[in-house]
Amino acid sequence: MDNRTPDNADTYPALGRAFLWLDRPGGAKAVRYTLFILCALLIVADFVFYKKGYLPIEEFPIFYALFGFFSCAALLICSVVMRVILERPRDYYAPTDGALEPSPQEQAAKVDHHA
Amino acid sequence: MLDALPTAFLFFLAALILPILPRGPLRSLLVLIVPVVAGLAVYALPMGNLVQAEFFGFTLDLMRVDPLSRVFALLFCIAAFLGGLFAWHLRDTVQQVAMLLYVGAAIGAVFAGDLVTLFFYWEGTAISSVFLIWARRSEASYFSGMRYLTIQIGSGVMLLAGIILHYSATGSIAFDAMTLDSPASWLIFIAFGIKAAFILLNNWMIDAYPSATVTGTVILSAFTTKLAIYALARGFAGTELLIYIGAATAVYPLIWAQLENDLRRVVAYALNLQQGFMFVGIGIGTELALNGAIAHAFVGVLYGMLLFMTLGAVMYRTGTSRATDLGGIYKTMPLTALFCLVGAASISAFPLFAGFVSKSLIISAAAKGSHYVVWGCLLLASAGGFLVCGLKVPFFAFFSKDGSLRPREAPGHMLLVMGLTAVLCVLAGTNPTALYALLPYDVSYQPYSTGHIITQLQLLLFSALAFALLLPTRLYPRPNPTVNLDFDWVYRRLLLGAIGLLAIPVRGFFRALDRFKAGPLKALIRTLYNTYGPMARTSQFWPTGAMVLWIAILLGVTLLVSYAS
Amino acid sequence: MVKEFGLDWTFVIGHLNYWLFIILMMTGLYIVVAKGNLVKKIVGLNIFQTAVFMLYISVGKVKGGTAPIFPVDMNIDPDVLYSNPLPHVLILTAIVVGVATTSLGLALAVRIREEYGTIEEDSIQKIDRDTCLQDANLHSEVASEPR
Amino acid sequence: MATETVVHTALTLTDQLPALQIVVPFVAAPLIVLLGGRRWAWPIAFAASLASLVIAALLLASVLDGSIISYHMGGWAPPVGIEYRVDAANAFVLLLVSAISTVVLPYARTSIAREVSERHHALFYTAYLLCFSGLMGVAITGDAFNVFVFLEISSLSTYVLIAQGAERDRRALTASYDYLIMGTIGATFFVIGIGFLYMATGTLNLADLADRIADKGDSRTIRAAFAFIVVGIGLKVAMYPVHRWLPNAYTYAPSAITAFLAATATKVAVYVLLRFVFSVFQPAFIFEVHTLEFIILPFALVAMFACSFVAVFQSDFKMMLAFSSVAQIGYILLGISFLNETGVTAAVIHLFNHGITKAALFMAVGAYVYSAGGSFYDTMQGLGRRMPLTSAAVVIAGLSLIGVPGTAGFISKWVLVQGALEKGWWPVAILIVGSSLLAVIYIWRVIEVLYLQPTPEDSRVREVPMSMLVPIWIMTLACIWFGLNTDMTMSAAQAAARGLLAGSAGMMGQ
Repeated sequence: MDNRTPDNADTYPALGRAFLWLDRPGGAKAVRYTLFILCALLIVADFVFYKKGYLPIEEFPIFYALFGFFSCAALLICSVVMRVILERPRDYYAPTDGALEPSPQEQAAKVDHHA
Repeated sequence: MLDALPTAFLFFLAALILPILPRGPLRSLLVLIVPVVAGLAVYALPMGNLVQAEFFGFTLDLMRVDPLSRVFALLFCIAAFLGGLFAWHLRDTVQQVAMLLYVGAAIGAVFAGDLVTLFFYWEGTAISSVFLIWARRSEASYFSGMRYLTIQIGSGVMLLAGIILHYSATGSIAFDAMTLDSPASWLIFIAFGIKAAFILLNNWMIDAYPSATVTGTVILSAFTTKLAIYALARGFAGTELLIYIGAATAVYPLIWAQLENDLRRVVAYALNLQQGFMFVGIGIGTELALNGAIAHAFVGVLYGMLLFMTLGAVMYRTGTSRATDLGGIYKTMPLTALFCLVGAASISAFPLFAGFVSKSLIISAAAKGSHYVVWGCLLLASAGGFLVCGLKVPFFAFFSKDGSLRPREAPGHMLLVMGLTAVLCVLAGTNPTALYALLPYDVSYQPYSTGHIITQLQLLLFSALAFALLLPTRLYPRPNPTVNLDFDWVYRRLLLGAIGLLAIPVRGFFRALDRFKAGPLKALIRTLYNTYGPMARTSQFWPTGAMVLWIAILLGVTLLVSYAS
Repeated sequence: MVKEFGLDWTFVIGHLNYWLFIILMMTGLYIVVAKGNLVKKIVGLNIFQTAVFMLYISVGKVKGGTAPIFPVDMNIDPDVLYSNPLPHVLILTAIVVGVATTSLGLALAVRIREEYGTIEEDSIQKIDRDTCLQDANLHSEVASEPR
Repeated sequence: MATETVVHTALTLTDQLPALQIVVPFVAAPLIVLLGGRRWAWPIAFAASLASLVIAALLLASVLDGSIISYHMGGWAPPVGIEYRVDAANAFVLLLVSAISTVVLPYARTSIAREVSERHHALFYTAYLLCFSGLMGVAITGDAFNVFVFLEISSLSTYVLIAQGAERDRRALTASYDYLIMGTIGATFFVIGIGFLYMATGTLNLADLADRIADKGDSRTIRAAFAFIVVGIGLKVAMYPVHRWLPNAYTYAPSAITAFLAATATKVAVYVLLRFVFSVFQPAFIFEVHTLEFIILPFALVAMFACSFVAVFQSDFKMMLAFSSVAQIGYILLGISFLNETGVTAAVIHLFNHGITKAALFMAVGAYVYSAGGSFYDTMQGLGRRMPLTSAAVVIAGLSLIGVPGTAGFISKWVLVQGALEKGWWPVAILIVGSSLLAVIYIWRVIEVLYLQPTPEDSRVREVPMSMLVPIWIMTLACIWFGLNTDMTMSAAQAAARGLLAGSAGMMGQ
């Protein structure tokens, strides 16, 4: 199908082209720095604004930020470890399992997905 | 006018009419119009038990309309409309009919005032929805559908057993609040739990959703689990056990969702996690919490459908939803990518998006009840959920590395319905009073306090920070094209292995049977064929003389018998 | 009367008509069973039926009775004994049925002759068997051999 | 008749209904020949059949409460005159026969147009009407000799109708000829039996006969009469060892005729058997009990299995159904041989249910013959997709033949098994279930052929016209209807069984 149209940026929809800066070198970096700045602002905000909680622990300064960061980091690391135990080849359950359907690269413009 | 007709029958009627209509837009239009009519009808319904039927001496309440059932029925009508619009391109009678029957059964179950009616519709949703999986017409989807059907029917059988016990104990089939004090209510609880995807009973969801067709997944995600939420809210509100089940359900899928490669499965895990929130809400059972659970179910349908729609559109264009195969397609599918981001923001409960206003209700209720551990679990699930669904799905589907895929933008009707759903998500998020007005209880709750917004943003953005920092390192589990063991390993492998052991004597029996088939049985059949086959004496023409002789003999014997006696 | 050879001769002689009909009946039946010719079978059938007709009529006979015809003036002498007329009436109907059967049977024999070219049952059976065999080989999954 | 309770006052048309029942089709038959037109043949036949159906329904409605209508033909009082007696048992049969005929006729019009050449049509429908009125006459008459006459009228026209199949297959002629020889011998045996009865009792009126036999009791003549009548009618019923005429006759007759005959002719014969075994002779006679137990019962069991096996191995759908008919008649005879009310109820109800089931199936066969040109399994391959409506009907009626719950066939088998258990004959009950399994096999073969085998690429088979589909589906829906709603059939069958088992008392009226 359309998987193999020549990679010409002019053929992209307007909205797609508006996002293209993401792909340019430094695009990702820009996103990341924006994130850092936002995080910093939030820490500042935490001390500026009054917040009301139901539980005492919520009173702890930047509790939510810490919780978010560390729990997610722990989660990701945990996943990496767990993968060692859980991972199996993709034909583990059945040779024709859903995970085995050919990828678009493999089937190379052979199927009409409009069916 | 429509008071006398159970709303579900509108859908069944449409399912009957649909095959008669010519293939094409007319059918799609029917699928689209029925939910609108039904929705308007439901909105106008007065409260009370509207329709009753006699069945084997039971009085069945087909239409119990109260605030709780009405909000779910409305939700299902909206979901059916969105799903129908998404499936506009569909030219598959099986899927369209199954869709109508499925929605009808779900709405019927919601309005069921007694357990018997509930059971019928309960099984109806199972049987009709499996066709949405089978309609993909691949071997994998066939087996997946079989597993789905087995589990769903199993839920139905447990429900039936529970109903029978309940009836024999109490003499009533009314479907009202129950307590977990008898085997009957336990059975019913577990039956609900299977459909609601309790922890360890959840694998059918992960297995079945991604196995369905592009449109089937969207439809499936909206009804079965939410129907179970309704049933739990009706029957087991305030059951403390549900709080802990909910907390566990919310945390359990996080790791598997991280590891999963198929993005539709990731979304399924994320939706499963959201179910946990609802269980907690129902388990706490205060009006605030129940409202929260119902509101969360409501918006859960919206963003669940939105996410599956965007991934469905991707799949429709590229044929895959696997993280390893996708990436970089935001360039040619920017609108879809945008809608996916809206969905992701909604499920992650970003302020201004749908999930925020409902999730806050539940977390606040948990905190209010001083359930420390539960509250922590929910917080963890919020953060982790954002990590998987809010970041992983859009990132790996649309951004990440730039592959060679350059699919066209999604078809017009898909864009339209995704846009519509996205707008609904944002509307619900920005205008919570309208959402709260639909809920059964009057609760004054203001999600948009400065403190709340800041804490929530902190939680989410620092999660994002962790993601951003770990992504380039080896500490981030990048998707691999592999299978990860989950609890379903128990019944797909362990149980099969155990059955295999049991099978040895059975196999011996069948081998003996085979030998018998090859030897004596074959000889028997040959003898039978020679005696009774088309060329045999019994089935050939007989000479008239022989026949007459038989008459004479029969006469002789008859005379003999009657004289001798 | 006499009892010789262990037989009650009064009974035997008294039922002489029955014995004759039974013999006739058996003859007819034997022809149907033994003859291969379709027309002869019908003749046999006729003999068989006729025997039954005669059985009926003889049943109606009253010893010493006369023909059951009333005088024209219907002046019935109570001393005159009449035979039972009902069996005659019945047999009249039965004869009609018998004629119809015979004619239909013969018509069928003519049609069979046209189609098969023979009215001998053996040949017809053989032809039918061959047709059956052809059918079986053509339409059945189990190939049949002539047995 | 000693105590005639019903006075013959035929003043209104309603009182003449029993006569009209026979007269209407009987007059219509020669009318077709007289008018001579092919165009009028079918409408006249259909109108006559429809009128009969209406009359039969009215009659059944008026006797369902257990009363008896006695009609004196020509005003001659029985026992000298011929009497028409209508009670629950034969009104039920009358309704069955006329209903089947009325449904089959529209079907016959299309089907016969293709199977019989047009110049024969007028005479064809004449023969059909004669056969129909003969069957109705057998059921309605209360005079033993009249039974014989009507039996021969229907038989003679049946031979003609079967021979019409010769245009498709010349074996129809030999089948018809064989049936003629067999049928005539059977009828003659029957007539001998009646003769013996007349000798013993001096009457021919069935009710009167019953009375006098009850008075006189056992005698050698009566025993001989019983044996001759059972064998003679047994032949018409297609009782096992003398069933050979049936498969060929059914297979080679035109489709519509097969459907009609299978549903009615043997059923009427069963009715006559019931009438004689239970009403005329005393069910208490020991020779009768022994005959039923030692002859009818074992042969019925043999029929159930032997003929089912033949059906399993057939490669022709029509022939398969014909053999299955013999097997099913085994069930009916089995019910009779139980000699209890449940058994007779089962026989009567199976008579009805099997009638509608087989009518549906044979009409469906005719549809395949019409569209695909044959009823061999290989010509029907994969036609489930080409002829979905016909094939769906085959599946449903097939399920009814097997006796799957929810279909008519289940009801009768259920009652039959109950009858067997009531007698304490549980091995018989097991055999009934066992032979149903054989039915599963032969019906499954058809379903497999229709649905699981590929349709040939070059197949141009299309669904048959509505005029054939509607009758097929009426019968098919009847199979389901009478499987779900058993009030009408059960009550009628029970009333009939009660009337029959009451022996001569049952013939007297209340």
